[in-house]
Amino acid sequence: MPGLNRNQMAWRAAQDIADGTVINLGIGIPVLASDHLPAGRDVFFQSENGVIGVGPAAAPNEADTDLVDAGSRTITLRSGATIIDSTASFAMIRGGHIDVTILGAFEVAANGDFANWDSRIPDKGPLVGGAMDLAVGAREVWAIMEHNTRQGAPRLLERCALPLTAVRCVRRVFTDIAVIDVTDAGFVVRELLPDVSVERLHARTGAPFTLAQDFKPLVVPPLPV
Amino acid sequence: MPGLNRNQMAWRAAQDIADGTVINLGIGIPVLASDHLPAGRDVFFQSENGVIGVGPAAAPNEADTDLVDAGSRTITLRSGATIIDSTASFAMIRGGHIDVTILGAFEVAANGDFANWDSRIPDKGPLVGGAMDLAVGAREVWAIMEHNTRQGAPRLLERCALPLTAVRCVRRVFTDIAVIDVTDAGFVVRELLPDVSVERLHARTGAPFTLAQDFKPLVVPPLPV
Amino acid sequence: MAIDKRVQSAAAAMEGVRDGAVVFISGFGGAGFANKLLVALRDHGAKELTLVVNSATHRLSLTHELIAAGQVRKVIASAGRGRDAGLSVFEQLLKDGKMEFECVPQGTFAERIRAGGAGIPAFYTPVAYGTDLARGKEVRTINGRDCVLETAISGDLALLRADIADRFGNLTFRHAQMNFGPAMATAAKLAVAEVRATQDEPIAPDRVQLSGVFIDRVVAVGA
Amino acid sequence: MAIDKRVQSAAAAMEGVRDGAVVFISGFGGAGFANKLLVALRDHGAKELTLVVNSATHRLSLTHELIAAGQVRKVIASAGRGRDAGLSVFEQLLKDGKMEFECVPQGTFAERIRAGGAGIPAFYTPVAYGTDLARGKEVRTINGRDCVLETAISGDLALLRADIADRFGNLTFRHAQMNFGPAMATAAKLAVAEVRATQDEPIAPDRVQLSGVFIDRVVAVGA
Repeated sequence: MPGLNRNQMAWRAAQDIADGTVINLGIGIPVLASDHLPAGRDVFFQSENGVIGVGPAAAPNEADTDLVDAGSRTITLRSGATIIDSTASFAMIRGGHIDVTILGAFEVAANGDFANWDSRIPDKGPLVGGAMDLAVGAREVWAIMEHNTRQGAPRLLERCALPLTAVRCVRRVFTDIAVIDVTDAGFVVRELLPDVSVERLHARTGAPFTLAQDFKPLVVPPLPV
Repeated sequence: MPGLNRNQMAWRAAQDIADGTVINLGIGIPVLASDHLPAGRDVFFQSENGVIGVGPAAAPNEADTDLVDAGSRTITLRSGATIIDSTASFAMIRGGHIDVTILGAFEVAANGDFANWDSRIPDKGPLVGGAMDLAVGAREVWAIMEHNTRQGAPRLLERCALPLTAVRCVRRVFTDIAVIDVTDAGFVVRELLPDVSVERLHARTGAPFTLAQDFKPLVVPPLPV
Repeated sequence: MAIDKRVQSAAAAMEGVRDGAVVFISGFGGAGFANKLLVALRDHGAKELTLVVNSATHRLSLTHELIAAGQVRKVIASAGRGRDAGLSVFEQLLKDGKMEFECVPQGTFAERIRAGGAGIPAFYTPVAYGTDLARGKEVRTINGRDCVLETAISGDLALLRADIADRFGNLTFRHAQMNFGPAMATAAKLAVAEVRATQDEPIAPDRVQLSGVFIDRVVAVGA
Repeated sequence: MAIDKRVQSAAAAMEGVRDGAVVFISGFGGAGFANKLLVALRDHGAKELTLVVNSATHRLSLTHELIAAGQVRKVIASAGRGRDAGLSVFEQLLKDGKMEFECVPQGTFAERIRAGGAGIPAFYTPVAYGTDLARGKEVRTINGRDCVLETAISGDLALLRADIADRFGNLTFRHAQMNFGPAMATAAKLAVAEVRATQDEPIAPDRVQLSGVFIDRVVAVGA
């Protein structure tokens, strides 16, 4: 029973991006969301390195290592873009000027606690980057992650086991099988893959959840992996 | 026995401005110092409103209210000038990037305490402007003031009577009769008008002072008032 | 829908401004006063305003019209002194106890506004330590430096003046127009810029001096 | 004497750098790495350095050459993880206890450097509250927001990359070259920029992106 692939998860998250917003996309699956934005939505993608208005990736023959995003991707700029320095960029992030950030995640707790920076790889050096700043500063934090680890353990938990990125910050989670809001009353499942039963979802989720009043099937188009 | 006039005090202060420095001149007498800089000294005048490289005052027919200094004077820009915003300007000031500020003063104490913002005019609104920021932030603070009040009271004191602008910050004082350093050992008179005796200076000064090892007469050219 | 932050008039730019608003007003020394917006705010009539403005009384700013119209409850500024020997309306209100005033060193003023827009709730600064303006404030010695704790200023509305705005709200400034404008825009829920001219085509990326992300409405008012 | 901050070579730009220096290194994601200056600093040979750099290990930066040469005692960064599954030299030194490392959230990293250059000894930020990176730090609730106290970072040397420098040290940057450079220049006693080209004539006032007031030496190194 395969769940959504990476592009499908990114597509689903992209559908919730409102017109006119300023968004920061984390590396990995989140950054793919920019490819799946519904037509007619005019948004600005901000990147931590100071690019306000990231456009599509640069064509290989136009790639310029001076024009990159925070993930070191060579990019283009959209119409109306500008570039600021890192201090100003993080002032923008921490100051609440980013409407939404979509970040990859390891774990999300029912109270919104968020773990996405330290998976405790033995001996490898630490890497926090801008994750904590985004998780604290953006008006809304959305997480994208597989619903379960490769070993089958749940990533949606009563309490995070991995080191936290920030406390009580996640508002919505897009997994490969469900869309889940994090509310004052805990997890609320908004959408679920049609071939996953609610019982199965309970078995795969590490904390209680309720179904949203407008609970509905999670439907995405076929997309390349 | 007249002392130096305003331009002569400004001239004397200007002689001590080292080549290559970044300077902020307060309103009143200090700003006149830019007219009396010795030939061959290449310096940048910074103004609190963000102008880095204030040039001569604008000709009346070229005056532009968008191009002003912190004293609302319409100015020109020198070669190599730029303009930054107020936050960056005061970051520059507070961060120790201004080599010298020359400020008008009401009182200076023997420990360097400085009073230049509140002369207790009844009912008039307070006005602090950038004085406190400059007094704390500049690497050196020089004060220019008449040696005595109109009533003859000393302005160089054991302790300031007027509200302080900053504690222990003044390094040098240019008055209409003397040039005085403020040191860990108190006031040290470096130069004195030839027709003012040391005894007379004691009588006109509100704190003890010593004479510098290289004590010499204060000599300035004739200048228009 | 294509982003377009241009509005048709200064009056339209004041839509939704409420009584009790904390209003940032940019401008310094004659440059960057948003006088068209100030007149619009006066005509809009919002009352009980707190103004955050470098000078309560600069002769080239129309801030005093809001004060004279009785719309202002409090002013936070580095300068509140009128030019004349007599008392300005502001000073008279202050004397009569009908106006609150918070006097802030200009650099601390700018930094507190930046902090408001940058998500820094408070910071320590050596400025004002040992002076009357630090009275009642927490002090602390950090690395041998005596400091005062200062808190961020956030607000509801920012009024600034710039030169050109594109439809994204990106701004360029003429000469010294910037001053407090960029910081104020970041610290306000609603940031409005009056500009000499607006344009449909975007300002070149390396010419933008304030990102439109911080600007909600722009209005062309001419030179 | 006319101000002229141009020096003839990257080696000359390192004159006076001492063992034990705290060295800021700009650059992020491939843009703005001062790799010519990094090589010059390696050849200069100063030891026991503390590096303040966003990433200890970015593949497009030559920071790792200083580390491999044994010149580095400590790194302050937001990233210290090598790309490969195996351990980088930096990670191996860290594992062996031969390298100190301070991991800082990237925005806090930038803000602490700005604070160092802006005369703000410390500030409160909500970032990292409740996480391992706040361990041992003072916490405080300000206006209902849980915060951590962070202190300024100041240093001895800043190495940055820009596009054009004039003789006053004014700089322009290409695209995303700026990143940490401007803040680092303000926080260092000696700020050096390598640039594509220098010019005698001043950069136009409204094109300058970092004032030469913050820059001590510039060296043209080509594209």
